[in-house]
Amino acid sequence: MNQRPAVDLSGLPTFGHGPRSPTWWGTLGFMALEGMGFALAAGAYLYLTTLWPTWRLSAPVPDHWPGTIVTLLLIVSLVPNHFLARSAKQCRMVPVRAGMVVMSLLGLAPLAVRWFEFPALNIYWDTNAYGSMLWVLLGLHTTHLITDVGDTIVLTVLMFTRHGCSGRRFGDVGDNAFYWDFVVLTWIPIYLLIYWVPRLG
Amino acid sequence: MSSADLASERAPATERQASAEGDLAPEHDGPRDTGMDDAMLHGWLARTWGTAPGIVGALSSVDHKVIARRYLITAFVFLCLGGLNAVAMRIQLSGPQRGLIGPDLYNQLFTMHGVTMMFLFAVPIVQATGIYLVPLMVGSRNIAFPRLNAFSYWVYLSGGVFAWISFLLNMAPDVGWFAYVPLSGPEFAPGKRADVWAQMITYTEVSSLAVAVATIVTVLKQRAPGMSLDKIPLYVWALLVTSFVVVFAMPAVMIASTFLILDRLVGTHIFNPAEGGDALLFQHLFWFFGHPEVYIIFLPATGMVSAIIPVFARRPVFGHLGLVLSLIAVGFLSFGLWVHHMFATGLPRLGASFFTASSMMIAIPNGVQIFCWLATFWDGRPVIRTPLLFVFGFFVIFVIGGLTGVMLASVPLDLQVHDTYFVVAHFHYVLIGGSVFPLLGAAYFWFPKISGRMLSERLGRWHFWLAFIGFNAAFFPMHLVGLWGMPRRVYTYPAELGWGNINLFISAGAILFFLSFVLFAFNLVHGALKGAPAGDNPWDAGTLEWATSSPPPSYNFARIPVVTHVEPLWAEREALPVATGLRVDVRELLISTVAEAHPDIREKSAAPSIWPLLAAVAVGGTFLFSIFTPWAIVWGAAPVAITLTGWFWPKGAPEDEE
Amino acid sequence: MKRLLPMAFAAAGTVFLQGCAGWQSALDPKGPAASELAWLIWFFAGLCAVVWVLVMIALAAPLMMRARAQAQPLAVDAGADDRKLRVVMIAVGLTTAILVGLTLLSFFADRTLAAIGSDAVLTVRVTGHQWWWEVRYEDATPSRILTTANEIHIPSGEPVRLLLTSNDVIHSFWIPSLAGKLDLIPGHMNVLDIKADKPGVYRGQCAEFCGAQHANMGTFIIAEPRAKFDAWWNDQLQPAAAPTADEAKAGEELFLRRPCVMCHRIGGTPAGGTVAPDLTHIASRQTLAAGTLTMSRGNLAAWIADPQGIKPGSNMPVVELSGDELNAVVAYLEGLK
Amino acid sequence: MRAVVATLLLAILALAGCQREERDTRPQSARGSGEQPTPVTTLEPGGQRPPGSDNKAASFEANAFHMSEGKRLFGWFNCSGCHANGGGGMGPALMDEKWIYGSSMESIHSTIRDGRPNGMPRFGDKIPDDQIWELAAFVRSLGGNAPSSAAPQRNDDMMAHPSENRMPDAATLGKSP
Repeated sequence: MNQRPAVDLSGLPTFGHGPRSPTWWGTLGFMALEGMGFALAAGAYLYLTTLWPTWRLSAPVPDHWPGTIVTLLLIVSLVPNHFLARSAKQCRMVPVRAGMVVMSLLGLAPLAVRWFEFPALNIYWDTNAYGSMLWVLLGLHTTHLITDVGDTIVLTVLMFTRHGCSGRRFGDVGDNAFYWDFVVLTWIPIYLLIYWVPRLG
Repeated sequence: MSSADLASERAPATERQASAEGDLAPEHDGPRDTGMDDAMLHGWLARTWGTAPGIVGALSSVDHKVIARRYLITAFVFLCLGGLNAVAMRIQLSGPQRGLIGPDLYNQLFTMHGVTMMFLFAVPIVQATGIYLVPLMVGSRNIAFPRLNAFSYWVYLSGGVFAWISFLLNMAPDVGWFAYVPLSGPEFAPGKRADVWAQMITYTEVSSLAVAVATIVTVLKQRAPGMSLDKIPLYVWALLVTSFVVVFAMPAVMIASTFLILDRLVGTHIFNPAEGGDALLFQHLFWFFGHPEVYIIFLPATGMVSAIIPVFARRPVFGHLGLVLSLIAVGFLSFGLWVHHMFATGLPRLGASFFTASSMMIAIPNGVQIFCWLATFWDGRPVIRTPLLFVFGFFVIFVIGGLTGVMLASVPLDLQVHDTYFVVAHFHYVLIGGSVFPLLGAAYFWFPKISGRMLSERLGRWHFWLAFIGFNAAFFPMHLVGLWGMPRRVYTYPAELGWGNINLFISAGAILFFLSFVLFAFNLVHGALKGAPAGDNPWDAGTLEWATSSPPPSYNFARIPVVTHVEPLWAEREALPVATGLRVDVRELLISTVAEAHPDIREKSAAPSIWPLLAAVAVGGTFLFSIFTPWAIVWGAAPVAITLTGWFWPKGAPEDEE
Repeated sequence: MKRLLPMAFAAAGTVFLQGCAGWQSALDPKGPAASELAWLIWFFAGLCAVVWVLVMIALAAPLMMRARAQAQPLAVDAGADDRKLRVVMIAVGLTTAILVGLTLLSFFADRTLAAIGSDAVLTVRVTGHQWWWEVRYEDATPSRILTTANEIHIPSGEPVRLLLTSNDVIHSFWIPSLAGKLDLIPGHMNVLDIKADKPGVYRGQCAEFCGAQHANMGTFIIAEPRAKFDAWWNDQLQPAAAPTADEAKAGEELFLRRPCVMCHRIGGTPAGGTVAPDLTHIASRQTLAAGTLTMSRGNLAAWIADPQGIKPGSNMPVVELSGDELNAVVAYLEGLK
Repeated sequence: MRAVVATLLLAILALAGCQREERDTRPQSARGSGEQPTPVTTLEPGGQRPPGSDNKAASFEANAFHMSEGKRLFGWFNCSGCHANGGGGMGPALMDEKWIYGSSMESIHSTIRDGRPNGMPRFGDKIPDDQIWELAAFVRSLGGNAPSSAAPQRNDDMMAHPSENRMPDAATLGKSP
């Protein structure tokens, strides 16, 4: 059918940061559904705790130190992550490259400590339901940790190539930082469920 | 709305300054569509957006219409397979003590019927319709995250093929589509049958979650200029709400199936009451997904009804706002009534009564929808064409299903009919009446847009009456036989209970209903080959998908339309206002603001790529082997990581670079 | 073609009558709970039918109109829409009222049902197995505790409390003509109170899919006058009658020497298996294999000779017996009244 | 591409699938039903019986359904009374790598059917032949001699030992003689 020009878009920019960019919304969407997964797993855990007079079912208490160290590392990592997000928004290449390297390392560090968390649970997944849930929760978060660290490393390499200096990339860096906040945030309740709820019963 | 406030001034300003101070590659530029004549514009856009020829080109396509067509065809094939399952079961049940099919096969049959219809037909086909129509209806050039969209199809396909190959190998799940533990658990389900169920779920949920996210972002960020929230077509609203329900419901079943496979494969005790687990936990998780699932299937259908009625009632739908609000209300409430599937498990009385109330409550927004549609008709005699016939069928059947649903919501009453053929009748009235009939109407309504040809009206009417009569003959008597005490999921029944004649009658109806789909398939083929040319807008409908040619070009719209009314084509009969200024040499589409749909960004849409297919193969293989050993996850991580990196790594196409 | 529809309902109607008389029908109540529920079903169904007819009238009305829908779709008469809005508002209001009413109705019905078993005189523990029902009559004096299978005798006119659990998968206990169903869940204990107004035999079957033989997991409630019931209990407490005829003697000897003894119990003999139905008084039951076959010499023989043909996948194995051996075993079991 | 993947998938599943998933509950007297005369002495060199029932053994030893049936019967017939969940007690342990009479289906079958010296009773009359084969298949899986994709999984009760499908594979550990 006939058309009449009504709006001119030629002046619009070719990329945007944060809520202006679809990728940010996509990341949010995946956070929503993964967060739902975390919530349901935690819900299942709490459901089982209510069924038994003494949760932990006569298993030894988990050793919380490795977990606590991971928690601290993650919280610390939020600071450089924030700066990284800001310099990405301003499309500054040097601080972004530096920040990405730092974040890759700060991602690997908790992952290394995470290795010692599993034995520190003091129970195996096949001993009883309590052990199963601990391993499930820890495993669930570990997969997120691994995927995001992998993503960060790939992106870091990318930022050092010629593909780096484009608005899209800076947008990706911003979204990656955004997702890292999510990974840290989801860990806090899981940390409490794994290491401190068993100490109540 | 004037064009002045549409061209937003502020956004670019800040952005230019940002990019000025940042270390950015110099802005590339290319030819724009401004002032370009139509032929030249078509040449450019076709070259830019087209799907490359050849098998690799086809496999790399990221065109939402191409992907959607594949989805639709695949889902229709699965519908026929699931239907054949049903026919086989009905033949076995057509008389007491029939020996045609033994329990082992029968249990696989009804499980595959449920699994196929729910996970391989119903959800994929409503999402596929959305993949095709939503970008057109919001006036965009492609769906958001087109590669994710392609990936979702390949994962869905591999999941379905996986399930059906297992069926051919006599290792299909035989524990029901709900796969309750302990029956599906490690002790009572030897072999890999239950694992096939669990992993098939994971495949299909991954794909529908991906589609849901893509749909949400398309609706929120890629709407044509001026399509503010109050001007979004109801069908798009329905898909938006559905996608949100998917995002929050599907994880529940993924968690459930993962717990199950962990129990079976590595010996966790999540569902083992002897070691601190609990069997009911599975039911809670499953139905927390399972009930919203019904609305995931039903809400898009209401969107189709809302799209078809105005066209044949020749007026905008009555109570647009009310319909939107009730869509949202249904979306929310659907999470509050999963327990009414578990009344017979002996839950505390008070809790059960609460879920009675909430289950009753959801009938109110659904009632609002029904009343608004009815009111839309009251201006005059509507134009009766096949799509509208199916909508009428929807009213007749779905209202019965909804009312029997009210019966099931009552705890005591449910205890008599739960897990009987009454329930079978109820949810077939809801799902077939509430979803399949609108889908068939939608098929007749949008087939001209998709294929460029009309479906035969005469065959259409025959199809409708055959389906309508067959359906009611097959499913209405089930209410009765259920009340006479016939439970679900039985492969046979004793003669002395006197269920023989009525079951014979039901089977006859079921076969009639199946034949109606054979007729439909013929009509589709016939229409695609010999149908009368449709033209752009055969029904004189009002929404944007009818503004472009049938079938739409790869780039959907030569120029992005500007929306001034909820039924833009009715409001702008002489000339459609359009936006200009997009580049034509790269895949550039318009990103607009969430609420007001102000033009905001000219963003590049991803170019075709084979990597989504490779990633799907890697992911699918990982899922497949993870039913044999947990280590598959570890081995599989490598190919998955490689393919995903290949997917995201820029290959020098301007879409990646600029 | 449209003529088919009336036919459908006619046909449905004819079988309907036959259905109502069925001995496993929710519409043929034989106890207070089921009567309450049958009334509830009819009430809901009637109300729903009325609502449905109203909606259909509202749907059909525009089809009868003479005025065609206008060609210019945006020329909508605002005044008419205001009137419609009022109608829709009223309809929504009515819907809400009806739903609130129904909610309260079902809530109070629930209370009535709960009250039935308040003064239960007898407690029976029903344990679900794949694919049969273990029935244990609880009693203060251990010697009077009675274990049987698949058929539950109760005194008519008196409320009985059933304790439901399972030791394999989830089953569901359902006697439509007496009460609604309730699940038997491993690790959980559910309580179902039933009461039969008149003496009679009421059939039910498992209502939760439980595997290969879910279809053949029947059970019976046999309501008898108090005296008859007590007599039955006392009989059941007796050990099995020792066989007299030679064939039966041979049968007993075979039973104890061959696989039967591995799973089944027969009171008063060394046979003490507890993983399969107790056969001490099997001949006094009305059916075999959880309501699959009526009790008769022929069916006993058929069941022992080819259990996997009659209930494929059930846990009763095929035991290779010669014809004479089979007859002997059947003769012995027949004597276990 | 897709076709290749599909066929590949089909091939893999076909190999693993069919035999593992078969579920026939009727006795298969057609195939050599292991009807051998009861030996004069229950002592046997190496515990190897003359073949003849191997195709029957084959149809049981890698079949998931039969093995889980065997597991059920192992409990029902109270084998644990002496073999305590395979851990051993009055009778020898079944989970270790020591097989007094060999780990073949045939020898385990004949052990159950005919009994062995020092206390293993003969169940030939008391257990139908097919169920003896099922028990034999399960007992092998206790020692990790069954494919883990078919071996029984954990039961819904107190965990005595890791389930049979998670036993270290005997072949790799050189368990079987």
